[in-house]
Amino acid sequence: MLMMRGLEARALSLYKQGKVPGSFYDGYGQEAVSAGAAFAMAAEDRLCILHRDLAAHIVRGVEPARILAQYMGRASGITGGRDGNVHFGDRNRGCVGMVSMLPDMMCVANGLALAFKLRGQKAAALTFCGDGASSRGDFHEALNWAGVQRLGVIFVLENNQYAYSTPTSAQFAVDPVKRAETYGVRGVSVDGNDAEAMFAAVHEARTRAANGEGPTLVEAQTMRMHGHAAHDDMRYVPKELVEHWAARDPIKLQSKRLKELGVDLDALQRDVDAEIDAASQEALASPMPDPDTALDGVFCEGEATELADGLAPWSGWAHA
Amino acid sequence: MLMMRGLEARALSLYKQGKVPGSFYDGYGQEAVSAGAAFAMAAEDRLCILHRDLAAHIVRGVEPARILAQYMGRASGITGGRDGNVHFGDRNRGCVGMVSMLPDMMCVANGLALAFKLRGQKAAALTFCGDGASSRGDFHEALNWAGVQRLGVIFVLENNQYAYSTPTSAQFAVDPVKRAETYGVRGVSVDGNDAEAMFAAVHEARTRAANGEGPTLVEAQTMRMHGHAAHDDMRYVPKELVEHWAARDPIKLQSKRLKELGVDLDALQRDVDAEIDAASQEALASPMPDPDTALDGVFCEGEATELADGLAPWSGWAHA
Amino acid sequence: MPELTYLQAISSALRDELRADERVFLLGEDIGAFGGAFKVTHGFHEEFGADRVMDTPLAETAIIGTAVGAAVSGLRPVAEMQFADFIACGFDQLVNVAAKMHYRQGLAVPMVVRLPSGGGFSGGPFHSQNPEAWFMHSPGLKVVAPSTAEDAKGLLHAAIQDPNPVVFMEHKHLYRRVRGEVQDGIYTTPFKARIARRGENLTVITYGAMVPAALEATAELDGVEVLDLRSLTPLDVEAIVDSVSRCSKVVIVDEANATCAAGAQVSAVIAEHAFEMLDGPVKRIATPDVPIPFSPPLEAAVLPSVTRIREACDELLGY
Amino acid sequence: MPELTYLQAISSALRDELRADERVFLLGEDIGAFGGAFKVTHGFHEEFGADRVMDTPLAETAIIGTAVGAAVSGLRPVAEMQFADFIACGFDQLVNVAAKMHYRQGLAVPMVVRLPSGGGFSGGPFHSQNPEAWFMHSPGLKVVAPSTAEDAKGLLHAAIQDPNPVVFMEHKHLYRRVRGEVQDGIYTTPFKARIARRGENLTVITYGAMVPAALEATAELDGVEVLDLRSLTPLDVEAIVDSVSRCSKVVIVDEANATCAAGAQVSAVIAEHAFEMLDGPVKRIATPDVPIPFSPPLEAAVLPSVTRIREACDELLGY
Ligand SMILES: Cc1ncc(C[n+]2csc(CCOP(=O)(O)OP(=O)(O)O)c2C)c(N)n1
Ligand SMILES: Cc1ncc(C[n+]2csc(CCOP(=O)(O)OP(=O)(O)O)c2C)c(N)n1
Ligand SMILES: [Mg+2]
Ligand SMILES: [Mg+2]
Repeated sequence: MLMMRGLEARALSLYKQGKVPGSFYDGYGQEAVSAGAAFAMAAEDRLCILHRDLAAHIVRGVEPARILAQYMGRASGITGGRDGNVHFGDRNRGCVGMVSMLPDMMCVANGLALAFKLRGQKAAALTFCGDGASSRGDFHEALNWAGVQRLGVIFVLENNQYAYSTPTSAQFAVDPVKRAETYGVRGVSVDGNDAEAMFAAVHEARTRAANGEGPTLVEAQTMRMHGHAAHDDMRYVPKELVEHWAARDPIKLQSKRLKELGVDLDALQRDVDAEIDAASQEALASPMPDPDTALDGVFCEGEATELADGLAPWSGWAHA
Repeated sequence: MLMMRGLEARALSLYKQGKVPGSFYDGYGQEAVSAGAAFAMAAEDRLCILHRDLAAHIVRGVEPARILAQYMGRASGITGGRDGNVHFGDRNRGCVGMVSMLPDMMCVANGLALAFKLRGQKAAALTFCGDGASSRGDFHEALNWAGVQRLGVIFVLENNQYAYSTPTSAQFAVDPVKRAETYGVRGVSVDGNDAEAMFAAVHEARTRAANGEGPTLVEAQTMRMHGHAAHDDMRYVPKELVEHWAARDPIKLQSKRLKELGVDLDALQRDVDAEIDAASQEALASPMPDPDTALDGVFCEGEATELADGLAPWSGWAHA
Repeated sequence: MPELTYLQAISSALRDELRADERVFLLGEDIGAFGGAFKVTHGFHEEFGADRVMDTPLAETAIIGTAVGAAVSGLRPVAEMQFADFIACGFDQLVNVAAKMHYRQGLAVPMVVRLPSGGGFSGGPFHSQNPEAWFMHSPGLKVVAPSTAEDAKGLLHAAIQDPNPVVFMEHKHLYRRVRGEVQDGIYTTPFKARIARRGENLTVITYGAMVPAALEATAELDGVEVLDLRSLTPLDVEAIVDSVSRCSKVVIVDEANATCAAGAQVSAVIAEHAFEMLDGPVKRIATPDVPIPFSPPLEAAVLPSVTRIREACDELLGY
Repeated sequence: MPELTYLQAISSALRDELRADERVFLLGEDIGAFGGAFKVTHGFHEEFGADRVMDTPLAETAIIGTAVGAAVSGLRPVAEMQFADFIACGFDQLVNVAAKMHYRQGLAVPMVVRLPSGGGFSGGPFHSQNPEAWFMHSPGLKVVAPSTAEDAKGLLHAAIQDPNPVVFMEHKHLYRRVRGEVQDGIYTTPFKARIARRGENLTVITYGAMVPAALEATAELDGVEVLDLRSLTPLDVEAIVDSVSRCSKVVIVDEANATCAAGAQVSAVIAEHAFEMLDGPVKRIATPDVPIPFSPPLEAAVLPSVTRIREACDELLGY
């Protein structure tokens, strides 16, 4: 979480220096959702990670330098500059890069889970969906299919109160987590700012998924604490709402716990900062992609290589 | 209902004589659904009618001769031969012709209801959706939108146990009517073979819709008693299921009631048969469309004329 | 006459229509109080209220389908996709429901779908597309693509007043870069091509963001005509043939991916109907068949550039 | 060699792949016990079971999206749309998720989408479309369209073995009308054009159902070549230019709606790359830009007919 917050802060400052092209999205204040969820997944699991979920990439083992290079459109970024900042997934870490169209990846995640099922593998797929994206048909088709075929898939509904400027009250009349059971999907709602609660909920869902007990929709209740993207000052969000959630910052919450366990947080922060500094230097030293390669790779020419397993070095399943 | 059954039987025999091009779909055994529902709608209401719902067209006042001509691709059919058998709606009767893609018309029906709302008109829109089509994203987007904007729309979920060869068990894990309330939509389930129950449920839904009390999903439990289309012998349907529902034929059911009320059913049947004979002759006498007109009307050239009201001569709202 | 940007011209057309015709209403994601992702509807919410500048759920299929229902009811919906790319999510409702309705059922569907399109600012594969050819290949849709502020307003008025579904391609890269004098009040621009610059030695046929690029590329060349198509469906075949007949040499420029693009259709029209007037091959400049990459050097390598247009013209002039 | 119908050839390819490669599985509506709307998978359910011949919910978006997920996991999904027309409902997943994945992420998506397409049997506006041009205009998809039983099998094998998403256009009207000798077992047909009949006075360039129509139309004409494209993406530009160079006159035939169709692209390629070889305008025959009407006299009036092809050839031969 610290790494996510630090990396995004760094990326934002690079953005302000004009070093990150396009626009810039972050998950400030929501770090616990993706960190907690990804921690609960094993190396052999598969993930489709969205735009507020950078921590999941980090947990999978994607190197910070490659993430910053990705933001800056450098050759050493995960997509080599082909796709924009958060639109990536490291296929060598079991991740499928998201598309902009939300929440298309829910259907893809079903396919990942279906592959496990058809091969008799005990593993699971995880993806995310925003409160806004829950209004789209793909949400429904994916949940219905997962329910009827009892796929080992976990959908994290990241309810951060807003979809761009649209509050949930204009998005749905009833919280979509309520829909889960009407698809034959287990539905649970957790505090998305509590990393351990997220971990526990997804860990349980993952156990069930891998054991053939079907899909789960985990609602993570949280708040988008920054604007939709860097250009958005989110003046449409009531101040009290921001204050309410600011007091519930996920990193503060987790820091308190760790302190009680005797963890040296200052040292941790120093380590993270040092890693980010190094990553930043490495990324800045990476060249821009060669324009002569712009047309390469529209088609796969050789053998199709499938997704590889993640590193998931801190996974709750690492020793399972 | 008698008229629907008679017309479809006639159309099927015309099909077997090679007079109906393409394929042939009917709603045999489901007549009460569309008859009951359409009776509950007022002339100023709007409908998008599907492929098992011929009775709704009849209730709106579409002439039997034009329906048979439609099946045969004649110039005097509702679409003048441009579209196939059940893909029609008489815009002069407040109906929008369905597209093949199911259940796209649910979104269109929302638009019809939205127009009423924006204009402050007390009226409602009605459309249908099959058990199979409920799996598509349009179902979800339409229900969610109707719920959040509290549109005056009624969706009849025509659960006839099959989608082509696919039984509901392969379509969903939980009956979709259960989803209604998770969208903020009222959900009710009725015996779709009971015309009066259908009427009552839709009548109530229509009252609420017109009064700004929001949308309703009415599940009509019924059975598709014929194959998906004329070519399908539906050998995939267990015999007992067919027998069970055959005993619950909606026309038999209603006939019994009418008999008790002293209605002369034989006379009614004779009237209907005579009307169908006349309609059939008229339709057969209608010419095929002129090939020179094949390219006309891709675009509207003059003023756009909007939907007109239906006749709805027997509507429960005729004297309301 | 006031000078407006391309974006302001679009806003102005929407505002004037909302004021003049109570049947007109707008719907889309974040277009209400927020004023839209590009601020096209900035301030509209205050003037016209939430019913006529309607924030919708994040649901492109429903946006198009709802607009169809409202349109056949006699309203005049103008739907916005936040980016043109997202129309893929409402594709079926547009090409199957809206487009075919009048031919099939004799029922007019007077609606407009606004598609902020095009690349040039590191939008990446999902915020840079030019999908107009999909809609040119979908009978029943009209497709227009203004290149100037004046036409942006005039074509949008015409689109809203048209009794058919019109896909309105507004190029994001022109929003604030292009400005010009724009007539006050409501006026309509016909769905016909316009000669952006007259010439007699070669004609560059193009539309949208490639019009300023073509004008720039050929500014110093001798007698190069630039034909701005403005409307892609209907396509102004007469103007194309006329221009080719006078100039005998043609370069077609398209920002969209090359295969089966608008430019391919223009080329086919010329090869069939103006073959005898041709004094050289029909050259095409377009984005190759590749998703639009994000990183600036890659994006610059694939989008048609002023230089590439210029080189093609030079080459053909020397033919 | 056994004689198979076009439909049997498709079945045979699917069966052979399912037997040879355990990664291959099929998914679609009613393809399991029922054997599919056109009976392409008749008997498969018994041999391969419900997991490998998978009945899906009625959900085209999910069918494509699920196939993508399975493909990147190392499986080889072959998805069926019940009719090609319904691909509009899964359009976004196909053009945005499947098509762009390899370019964006270096992740291959080896999947096939089978699209039973085309008109000629009163299918009406929603069961008769030829949507291949939409996919030719979507970078990252391959598009093939066989016209013979032999190619139907060979191209389908090649499509399933290809590491990319391939749109397989199978023309419904050929299903049982076309038959021919088909090699036993697995063989692949390259994504290249084939000369269906050699000639030197004029070439008819076409694909799919229009190949037999073109052969019939020109059977009695002197020296008319018929080039069967077979693959639309990649398009065999070399074969096109070669054929045009040898014949100097071209008629392009397309069953799809004319504007921005495959035929427009072929014409544009010729106008750019074979202009000097041309001895007359590049003629196009296609369905005009109209939804396909249901009633037989209307449908016959819009689809390209043997007579129309013949007349165009006659006219051009006399040019
Ligand atoms: C299909 C689609 N339509 C529109 C957009 C443009 N868009 C990008 S993010 C966003 C809001 C998403 O809200 P939500 O799903 O709640 O996710 P959040 O950003 O709040 O995490 C919108 C409208 C999109 N990405 N995809
Ligand atoms: C989007 C879409 N996909 C596929 C089809 C082909 N199709 C026509 S009817 C049908 C079954 C529909 O089942 P259901 O919705 O239950 O309606 P029913 O026919 O049983 O009334 C199918 C698959 C279609 N019409 N639309
Ligand atoms: Mg949100
Ligand atoms: Mg059904």
